[in-house]
Amino acid sequence: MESTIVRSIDYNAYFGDNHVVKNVNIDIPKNNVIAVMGPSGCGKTTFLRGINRMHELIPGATAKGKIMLDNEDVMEMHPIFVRLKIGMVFQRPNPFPNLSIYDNVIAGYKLNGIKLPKAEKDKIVEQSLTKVALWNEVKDQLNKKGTFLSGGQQQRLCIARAVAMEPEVLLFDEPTSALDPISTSTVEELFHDLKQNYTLIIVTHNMQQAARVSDKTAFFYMGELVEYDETKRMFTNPRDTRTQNYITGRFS
Amino acid sequence: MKAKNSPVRFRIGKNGFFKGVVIAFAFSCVIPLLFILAYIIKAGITKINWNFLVNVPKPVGESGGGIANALLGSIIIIAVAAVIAIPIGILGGIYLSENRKSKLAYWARLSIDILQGVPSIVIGIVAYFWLVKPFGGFSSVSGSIALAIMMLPIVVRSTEETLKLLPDTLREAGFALGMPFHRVVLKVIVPCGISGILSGVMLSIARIAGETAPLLFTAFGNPYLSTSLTKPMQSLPLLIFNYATSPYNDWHDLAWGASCILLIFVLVLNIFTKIITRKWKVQL
Amino acid sequence: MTHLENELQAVKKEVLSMWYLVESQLEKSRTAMLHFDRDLAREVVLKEKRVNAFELKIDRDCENVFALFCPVAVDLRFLLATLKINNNLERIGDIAEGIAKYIIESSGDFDRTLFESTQVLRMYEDAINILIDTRMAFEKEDTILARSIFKRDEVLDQINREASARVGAVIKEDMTVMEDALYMLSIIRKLERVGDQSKNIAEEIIFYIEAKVLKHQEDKGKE
Amino acid sequence: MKTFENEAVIARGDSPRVITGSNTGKLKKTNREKHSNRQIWTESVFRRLLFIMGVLMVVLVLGIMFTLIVQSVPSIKALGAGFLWGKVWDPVRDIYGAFPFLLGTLLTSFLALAISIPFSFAVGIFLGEYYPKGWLPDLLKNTVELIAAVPSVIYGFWGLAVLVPIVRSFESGIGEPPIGVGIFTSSLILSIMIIPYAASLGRSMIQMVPSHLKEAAYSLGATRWEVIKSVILPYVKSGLFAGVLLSLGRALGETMAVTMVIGNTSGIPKSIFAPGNTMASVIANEFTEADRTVYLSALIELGLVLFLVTVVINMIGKKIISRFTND
Repeated sequence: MESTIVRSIDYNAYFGDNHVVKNVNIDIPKNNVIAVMGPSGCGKTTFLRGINRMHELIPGATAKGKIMLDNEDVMEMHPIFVRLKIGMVFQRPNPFPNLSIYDNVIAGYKLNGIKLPKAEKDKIVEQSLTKVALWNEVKDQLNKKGTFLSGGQQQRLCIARAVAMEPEVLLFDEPTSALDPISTSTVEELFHDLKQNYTLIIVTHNMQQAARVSDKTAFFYMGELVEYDETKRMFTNPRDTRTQNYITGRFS
Repeated sequence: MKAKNSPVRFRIGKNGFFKGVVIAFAFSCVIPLLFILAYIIKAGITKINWNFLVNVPKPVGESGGGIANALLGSIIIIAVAAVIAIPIGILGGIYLSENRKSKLAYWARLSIDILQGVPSIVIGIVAYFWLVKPFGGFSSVSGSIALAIMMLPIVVRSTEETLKLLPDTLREAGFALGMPFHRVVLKVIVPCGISGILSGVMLSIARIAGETAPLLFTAFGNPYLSTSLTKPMQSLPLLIFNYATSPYNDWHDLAWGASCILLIFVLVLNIFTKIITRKWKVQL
Repeated sequence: MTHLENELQAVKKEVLSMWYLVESQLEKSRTAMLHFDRDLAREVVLKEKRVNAFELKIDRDCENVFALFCPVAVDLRFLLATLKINNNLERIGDIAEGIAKYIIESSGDFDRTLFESTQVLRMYEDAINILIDTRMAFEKEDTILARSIFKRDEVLDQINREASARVGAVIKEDMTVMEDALYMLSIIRKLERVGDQSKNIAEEIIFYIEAKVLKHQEDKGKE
Repeated sequence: MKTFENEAVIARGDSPRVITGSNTGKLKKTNREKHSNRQIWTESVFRRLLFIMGVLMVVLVLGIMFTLIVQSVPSIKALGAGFLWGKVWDPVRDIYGAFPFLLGTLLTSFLALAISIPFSFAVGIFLGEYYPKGWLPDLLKNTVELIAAVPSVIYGFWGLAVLVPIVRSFESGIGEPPIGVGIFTSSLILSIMIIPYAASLGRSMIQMVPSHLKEAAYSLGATRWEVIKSVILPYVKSGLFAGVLLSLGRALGETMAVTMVIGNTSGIPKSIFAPGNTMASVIANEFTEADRTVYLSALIELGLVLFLVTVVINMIGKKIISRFTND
């Protein structure tokens, strides 16, 4: 039984007078991988950042409409609560350069000033790193700085950092665009494991990636949600000609 | 062929000549500095001993005496100035780097630019009218505030420049973990830029340590040992100025010793800053 | 194991299931022929629908994998081969159905001596074995086994070529068995097609594993 | 299904630790929310604090300007615009003319600038173009920066003790009155002090010259000097000018070193070797002695002029730099 975890209702986002996301209505089912794709500047990243209220960090950015998380409107909540429930991973791996691997994983607790007993911290670190398949690679060097890891490992460390907060939804903003192909496929494999426990929303401009990893795909174009469907259907028989043109590379 | 070669040879010769000129001029800048350093240290180092450090100056005519009052005064004045200017400066720098586009930030940035160019003597005048005249007398704390105003633009600027260079992804990483603004700033951004901020702070201290002009009308100077913040207080640069322009040889000796101490302090602080900046730099 | 590998495994499993089904269809129509079991023959005709369903399913699966994973190299060849093998298997399924239909159509029990004299039984045996071995070659990615199929298909061809003369002789001897004998000839012609299809499948297997195109070459088995 | 299994395990009591574990998990979450409420409060306080800092900076500068203007009102009222052109400064007779100090300031500053420019540009070219990397350029760069670090009072003292006797013998050599202290001496001191400003700015500007421009010239067979002369210097000339302006601003406002070696006489200097006074030095010398309102106010008006001139010069310099770096 699929239940909706995130639902956007007439969501609009603006940069000043620039209307970048237009009336997006989308239902995101729990424990699914949702890919959001579209040409650059189509509003997909803005929409993603709207879900955990990161959008409004940019000066001049505003948003309208509702985004329901478990029947609670994200737009009415304080951003801090939203972000505790919705984790995010960025385009470039961004571990905190001044923290060790261990501290990076529990950064969400440590830097928020939440005190935990050492044993529990150890448990969270091990569990989170295991979930992102990084534990075996780094368990002997937890005290090294996070930036010593390779790009792919850093990105998985960032995922572990988000996972450690036990969010309900994980947002990924082009998570592999700065990684080499091998690291990319490691991260992509991770999505399949993570979807057991979390709902994943992944923005990607690489449609092959969208096809490979997602259960459902949303196609954005010029700020509009053009099509939202099962990934299989989207890539074999898209309903909208714009989608067809985009995924076949015939965009003009 | 030869006709074509000779201008080229001339050009190559000219090239070498100007290179020589540039190098000569560039390195000759160092000569006066080395002269000054050598002279001050040679003249000053012999005057420095234990008594010099722990005694106050003797009246004219008596030999001996020290600069304890100026040393202690300098330390107190600088410390108070630092306590005032560092938090304000760092917070101000944070404000400027976090609000890059707001109107107030524009004016604040302009103000800091202006403040950076204000001659120190003008700061002294202003501090006199703000803190000396209304409270009825010279006081060390007014000197500290004047120096704090001088420190402020350096700290603000270095903090802002450092934080501006940090990638936005760092802030976003913090916000995405549900961290409130102040924690993102204080726990993520400031620690990552700590080397730049610290170097700004230390350079500003080095800068005010030798400032004399603002103290002329504020801390004023005091031939006796004083630790009161509301009384006039001696400081090293004041002592150097006053004794150097006096006609007495004993006082000149004191001034040489004080110059030597001040110079070493300032230079060590500068070099130390360079080292710390390199060592504490957070690898991004 | 990556996601794509999982998908490919699933397709392979599907193809193998279809293969077992087709084998059992052939087997059943043989049994039906041997014992003249019309019910069994009808079952074969009915089950042909399942073979067709398999074909459609595998086609769709391949399409999805193509669309979602953009496979390359061995994965791409595997899927291309699978599409054709799928097609060939469906044809073999059709053949089994055709044979079963003969049994339903024919007026009565076949004359048992005909099985021996026309060599249809031996041919049947060979055809099924070839199909099984092709499957083994596919399952184990065994190109040596796949190459042996070409030789064995020639045996079937041989029987097929001699069939006209044999059946003619049988009819000359005893005109009463003419109808049965003609059925036998038809079955032989069909079984020959099984051999051809298996040969095609073997070519696809070699293409998928070794990336060599053996189609329309004369001395295929011999390299 | 999975959750049902887990609950079954808990219900059977096989693993009591699982129960406590899940309970603390829930407790942790609510604690986290309470914690976050506190954080939200702190956050708004912090934002307000930062805002206050921004306001404070503006207020500080406005306050400085306001104070200077208000305090110089008596002198402006009493003396008017003639203050700036008055050639005599005699507080005893209540005559206040700032022209000697204006002239002294301009003379010392521009003389110092003229002396220091070749040196600072040479440093800039050397570090920016000839040898941007290596231990020797690093050493030079750090040493030149140290020039700016030495306190001005020490320059003054050194000038008094070392430079003045040298200048004195030089003056007697060329037939000038051998005073030693004077405008020339303070210009010398100043020229050393302001080298680093134009040098470091010039260096960073020259390093910003796009390499494709230089390579284009090299590929045409230009020598290094020709590249510097015809590509780099024209490209960075506005930046170099800004460096000169910043040096000038520094020279105008410099107080202590100048005060100590300029001689402190309030007449119009007859030659560049004559003693004189600058605006800064006259303030430093006479501010604490000024006993009448107009006297004090006149000094403050000098400070106001100094403030305005340095602010304008610095602003122009900064504008040029920011335009240069943004292009």
